[in-house]
Amino acid sequence: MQFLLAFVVVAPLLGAVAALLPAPPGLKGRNPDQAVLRHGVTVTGAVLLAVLVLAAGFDHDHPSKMQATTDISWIPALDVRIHLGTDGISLPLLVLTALLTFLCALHSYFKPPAGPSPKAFVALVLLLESGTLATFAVLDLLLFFLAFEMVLIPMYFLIARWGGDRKQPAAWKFILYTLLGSVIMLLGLLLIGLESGTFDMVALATDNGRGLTTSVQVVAVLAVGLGLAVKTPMWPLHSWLPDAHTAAPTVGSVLLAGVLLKMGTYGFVRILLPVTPDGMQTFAPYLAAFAVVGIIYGSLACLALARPGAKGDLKRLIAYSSVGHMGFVLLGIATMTPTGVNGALFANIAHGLITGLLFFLVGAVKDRYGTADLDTLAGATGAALYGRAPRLGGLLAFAAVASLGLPGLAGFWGEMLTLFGAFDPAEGLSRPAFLTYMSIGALGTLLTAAYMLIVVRRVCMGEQREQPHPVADVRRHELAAWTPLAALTVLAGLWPAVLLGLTDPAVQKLLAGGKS
Amino acid sequence: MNDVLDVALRLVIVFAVFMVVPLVVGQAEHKVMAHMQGRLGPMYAGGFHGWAQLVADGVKFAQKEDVVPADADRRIFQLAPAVALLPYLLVILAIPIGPSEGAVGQVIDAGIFFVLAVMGVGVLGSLMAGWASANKFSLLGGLRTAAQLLAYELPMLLAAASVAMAAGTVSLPGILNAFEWWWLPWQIVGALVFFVAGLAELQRPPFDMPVADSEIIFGAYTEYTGLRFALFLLAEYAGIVVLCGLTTVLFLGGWHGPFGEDGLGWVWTLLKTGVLAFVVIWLRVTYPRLREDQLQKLAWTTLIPLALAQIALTGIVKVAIN
Amino acid sequence: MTVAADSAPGAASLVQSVDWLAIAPPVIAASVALIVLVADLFVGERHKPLLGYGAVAGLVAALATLVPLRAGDRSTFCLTDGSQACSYTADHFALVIQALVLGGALLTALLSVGDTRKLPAGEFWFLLLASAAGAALLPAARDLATLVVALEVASLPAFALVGIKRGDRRSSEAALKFFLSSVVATAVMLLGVSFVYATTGTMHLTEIAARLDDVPGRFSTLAEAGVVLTLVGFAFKTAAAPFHFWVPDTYVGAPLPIAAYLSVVGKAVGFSGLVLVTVIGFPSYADVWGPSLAVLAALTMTVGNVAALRQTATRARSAVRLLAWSSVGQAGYLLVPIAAAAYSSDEQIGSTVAYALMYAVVNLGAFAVAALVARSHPGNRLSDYRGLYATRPLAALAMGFFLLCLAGLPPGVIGLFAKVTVFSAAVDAGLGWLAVVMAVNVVIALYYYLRWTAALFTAPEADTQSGTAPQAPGHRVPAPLTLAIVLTAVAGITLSGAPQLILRFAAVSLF
Amino acid sequence: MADVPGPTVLASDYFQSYSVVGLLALVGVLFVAVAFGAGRLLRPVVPTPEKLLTYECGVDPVGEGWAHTQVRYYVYAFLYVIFAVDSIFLFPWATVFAAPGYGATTLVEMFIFLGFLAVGLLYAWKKGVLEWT
Amino acid sequence: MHLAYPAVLAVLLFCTGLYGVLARRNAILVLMSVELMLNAVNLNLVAFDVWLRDALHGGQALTLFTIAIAAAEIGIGLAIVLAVYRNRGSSDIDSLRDTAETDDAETLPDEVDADAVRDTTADQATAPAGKAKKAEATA
Repeated sequence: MQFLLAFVVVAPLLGAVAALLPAPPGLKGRNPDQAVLRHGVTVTGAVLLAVLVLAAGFDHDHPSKMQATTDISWIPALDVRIHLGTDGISLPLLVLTALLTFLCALHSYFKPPAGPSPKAFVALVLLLESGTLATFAVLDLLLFFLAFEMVLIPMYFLIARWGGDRKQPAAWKFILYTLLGSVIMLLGLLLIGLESGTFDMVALATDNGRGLTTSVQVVAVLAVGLGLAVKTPMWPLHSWLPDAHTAAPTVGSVLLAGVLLKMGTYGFVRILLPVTPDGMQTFAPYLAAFAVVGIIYGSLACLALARPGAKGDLKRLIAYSSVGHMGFVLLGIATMTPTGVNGALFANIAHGLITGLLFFLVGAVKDRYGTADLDTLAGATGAALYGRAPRLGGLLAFAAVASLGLPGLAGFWGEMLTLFGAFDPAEGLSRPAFLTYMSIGALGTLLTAAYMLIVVRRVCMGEQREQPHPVADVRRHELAAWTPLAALTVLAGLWPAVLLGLTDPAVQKLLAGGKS
Repeated sequence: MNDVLDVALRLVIVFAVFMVVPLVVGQAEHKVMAHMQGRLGPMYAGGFHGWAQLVADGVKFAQKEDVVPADADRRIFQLAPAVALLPYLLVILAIPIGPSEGAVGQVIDAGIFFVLAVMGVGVLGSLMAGWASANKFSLLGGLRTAAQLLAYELPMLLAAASVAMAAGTVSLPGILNAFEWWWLPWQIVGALVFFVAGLAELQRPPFDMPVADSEIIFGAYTEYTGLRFALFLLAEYAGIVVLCGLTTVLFLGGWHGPFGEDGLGWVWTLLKTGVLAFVVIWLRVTYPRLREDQLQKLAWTTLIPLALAQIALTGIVKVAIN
Repeated sequence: MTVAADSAPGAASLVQSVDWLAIAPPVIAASVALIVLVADLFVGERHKPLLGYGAVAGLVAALATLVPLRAGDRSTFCLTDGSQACSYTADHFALVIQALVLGGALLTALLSVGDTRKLPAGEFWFLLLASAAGAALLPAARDLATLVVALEVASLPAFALVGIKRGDRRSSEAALKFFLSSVVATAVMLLGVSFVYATTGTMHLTEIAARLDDVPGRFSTLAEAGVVLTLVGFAFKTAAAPFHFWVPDTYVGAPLPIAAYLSVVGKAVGFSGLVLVTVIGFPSYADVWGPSLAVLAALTMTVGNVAALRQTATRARSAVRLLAWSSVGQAGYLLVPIAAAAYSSDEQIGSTVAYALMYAVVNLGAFAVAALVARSHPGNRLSDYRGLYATRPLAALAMGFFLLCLAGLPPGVIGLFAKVTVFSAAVDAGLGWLAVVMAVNVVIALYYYLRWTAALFTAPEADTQSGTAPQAPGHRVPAPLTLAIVLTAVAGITLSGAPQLILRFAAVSLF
Repeated sequence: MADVPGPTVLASDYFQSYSVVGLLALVGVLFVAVAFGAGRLLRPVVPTPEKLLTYECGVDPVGEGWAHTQVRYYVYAFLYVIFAVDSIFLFPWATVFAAPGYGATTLVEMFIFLGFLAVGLLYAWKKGVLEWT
Repeated sequence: MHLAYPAVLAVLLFCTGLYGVLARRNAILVLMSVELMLNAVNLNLVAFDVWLRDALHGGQALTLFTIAIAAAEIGIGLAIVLAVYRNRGSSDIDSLRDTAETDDAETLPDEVDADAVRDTTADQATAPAGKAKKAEATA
């Protein structure tokens, strides 16, 4: 088991290096590009397989226990240990990451990215995967930071080299924002580690903040939280996200929204909640406030973009919707109750699946129409996807309603539980405030529904006009890439216990200070 | 009160020596050269063999017009002779001529340092003169003087260091107190180096390239007339005295002699100094002038290695006998 | 000091016994320097390259002697009067810095081996080795006189090295600027030293530390002035703002390998001197130098990084200038743990050492690639690096790696963790504000490092505004240069995998 | 400070001998001043433009007096400064090296030092600096 | 003799030297000023050495080293000044602008007229540079 987890983290890294080397004689393929893209699929596939085996071998009876742990001393000087492990909180994220990356690799195999050298592309995607998986698997604060940073460079290059319009500024904005955040986070992590004498997350979680004075906790939460909030992204630190999404290639957008954003919220749950409960308590109301502002802001921004004549970019719109969705996740975390945190984790996964799917779809639309601009697409009456590419249109509509939180689909449970959590926040938090937040959040769901339906109406419906060239419907490889996401969305919507059963014990344990 | 008198007396004596002995050397040079060249030299001034010739010269110089060229750097031009002369006066203060406390102007504990350092200042006078004259020949001469000083200062220093090693002190009376007769053969190389280097520093023939009249008129002193010129000349002879005195003290045992050291030590000193001064004059008459490159080569490739060898020898012997 | 007093009482104890092994590293470097100098006189023009290899061998030998010393418990030239003060101590701090400077000199030598045809070979190698010998002596020096002498032995040849390109206007100009600012710094530092000596009556750092504790009241101002002036002198040498102005001009004018040498070894010299005087010599004045160094650090990193940010890519020599400014910025980071040591303990110094080691490896690597690029693009513009990946993929990857290490981002793990140790030193010492300033600076620095990295991988543009002919295929790269790049890259990657190799210095007291 | 010297007064005998030197220097300066003063009274002052002209063997001077001179002189100056300054290290050593407690080691140390000087000289020689061309 | 005399003299010397370093434009004069500063230090060291009655004579020993260092510095410094002079016919340190930071984007400084480079604004100049620029502007 432990080797499996280590393999999951290391394999993409080795794969990335291997991608840069010339292909061995047996694996040359039709041409070098094809060979390297196939290599990407192979490696991510193997990683996915390994993660699935890991999930299968996971002791579902004790999801709160760290499993598949590896604990090796790496840098004694800094007390950095290669401490890997997974529990109910991280396992779903690992699966999600491996799945999305595999799907991205598959997508790229059939539709090579527009831009230079697929070799570098594959290497970067693999590096990204390694960093993300490591973020979810490590149990050492500094290692967490390392993994957190590791995704920056590949993402930067994915945006800056394979992106669309205005890719350079967007890439810069992305990296400078997140880096500034993460450096400040590092200071917070160091403060925690130096004050408590260990960087081990398990030990720190067990300690539950007893070794840290309240003032240290407050400072640490402020610093660490800032870094995580930039990544999440929390309003008002979100402004890099729309640009990055708009500029990024499809694969980049999928991974960014589906996986990278989760690293921020995961950090909140994994580090701040258990390690610095007092500090978190202090900031929870503010966090929640920012979260609901984010929800409303994201929705309003989307509404503005969806309006006819606003020249709204679909990718941008989905990016803003992510701000709203992540607002729910943050609200859930801010409640500091098992219900809320479970909801947050659920919403996390759901958002990964649905937004991933949405970006794939929008990417496909953009490929077919050459633009993702809503006005251009829809024209006066609408893009009429239902008519011209019914399966594509159908999937888009499905993803949109999943995103707006239709009961029975994945998006529903997360928002539901979050609002429940806000209805009855943890002891010590102001209930009236959270009730207010809850009602605002509920209003947010309505707004979400509004803009999503507008989008569906404008893109999928409308009058079918003659076009110079026909629009292809969903292709086989696209279907292969999207089906798992759609299926999982339905599964999680219909059978939330699959996830909640994993997360709940772990969350209970976290909030209880390591005692379960 | 006694101290003040004592000091005043010493100063007066030193000053007197400084005024008289160089004149004696100069007069001796006139006569010795003349006889060596088969002529008589000055015969009239003062009567007996022209003994007052240099005094007469002095009077003549004092009456001459003092010309400062229009282009010259006035202040420096006028100061240069004094700068060239005064260091020798100060050196004489430190040279012991007898064994007792009273036979030296002033005991200075870092004597070798003091004399070598102060003697080095003298060249500044030549350099100032060469620079301030605004004359090509003067400048060239001044620079040659400087180059010569630079080249020969090092062997001089090294040779002096050898004596300091042998005696284990840098004080001049201290060195003399430690002197043994066998130092003579032991330090002979150093003595030669010191003496030759000293000659070169004084720009005495055969090392008088910087003031070679056939090449650059009179080098740095070309533009000088009258009293200032006389001071330069005086400086040259004072230099001879100082050099001979120092060589005597450092290498020839100063007031040590086969007999009568206690009472007549000063005689020995003066005698040795006199002999050396004679050698200086003798060399002027016998040797042809060295070319500028030969000058430099002699210093760097002969004297310095010799001096280094002498130091090695001194060190080894000294450690061996301990 | 070996110059003993003539008033000292007799007895056989007067001669200090010399532990030759302990002083071997600087002595070997100096001896080889001398040998090279003499050999240069007798070696024919055809065999001049041998001198370079001789120098390399000498540096390797000097490095090798560090191995038997690794216990770090030797000292020599000790006072014979019963006090424990020694002038030369080969403790861990000294050994690590010696390894750094000798290694740095070795890499510089490798960079120059193929390049000295235009330079006077004998002089070049002599000066390099002599400077390295001084640099190796300095970290082991434990009295002010030795410190000053070592500092000068390291600096003086460096002036000549900067100006060694005959007939090159920039080279001599750079040398003059470097020289003037440096000698003024020396004079100021010496004045400080004389004041410190006046108030303590000793030159030995440990004795100074003991005696500064109870300086009589009427001398305390003098002692403070001495401490401050000494630090000002070292601040010049370390190029801390506001004493940094000579750095970019000097680096730009100097031959490229020498710029690399200055940025690594020169810095190491300044910093080890600073560490020695502050931590060993003036611990009782920590309340004076602690805050001032903290402010200097903040100022230095900000000035360096902001100026580096302002470099335009198409300017002539902008690449070297950027590296120069970035080295000023990095100097700011290096100062942080020293300032932190004032607030907590000596162990913080380890962070500076670890960071300096990382910086040395990575920065030399970057300069090595710069030297490689300069072979075909003498203008040394940042824009020359556009599309390097297309022509020299491995060099581009190495450069990218070095730059990311400097920026402190994965995959430059070692750069990241070196920064982490510096941060942790600051946080540990309660210098939160400094840590935040540094954090902001890290982000600023990231921008220009990453911009450069990004340029490496973008497609080359068709224009050649410099007018230089496009690079001929099969342009031969001299083996030593390749070796230098490979060595630094391998070192960097190894350290990234096992940062403990250098970070262990951060956790222990080196003295 | 282990032992603070009481009054801030420097060793006085150390300066006494030099004060005599200073006095003598004063005497010398007086002498020169008097000589020049007396000379002014004795000598004639009849300047003419021709007389004040720079002397170049009777021909009217050509160009400027301060001509550029060779770098060679500078090289010598350089050599001198280096060697002379280095050789002052000899003197403190010379006074003690034979004292009991020092002996051969000290001698060897100084030979090493002299070896450096010799190498420097050798270098200058081989480089042709000492050839006056 | 009172310690104050040499100490004050040394400080005066040092300040004179410092002033020279900051105010002089000729490199040779700057060099000489540096020498003044070093010798002020020497004076200090020797005076303190005597006053402290240091048995080890640390001050005197350091003085010897300082003298040697000063000599070496002067040697190298003159060589560098000479090289500068030979390369550009002037030893005015304010006119050393070849390596300075200019905003001049496209040209190599040695390809254009030196004055053109000099006129461009340069923020990283050494202190007296501003004065030089003014002088040139008025000239």
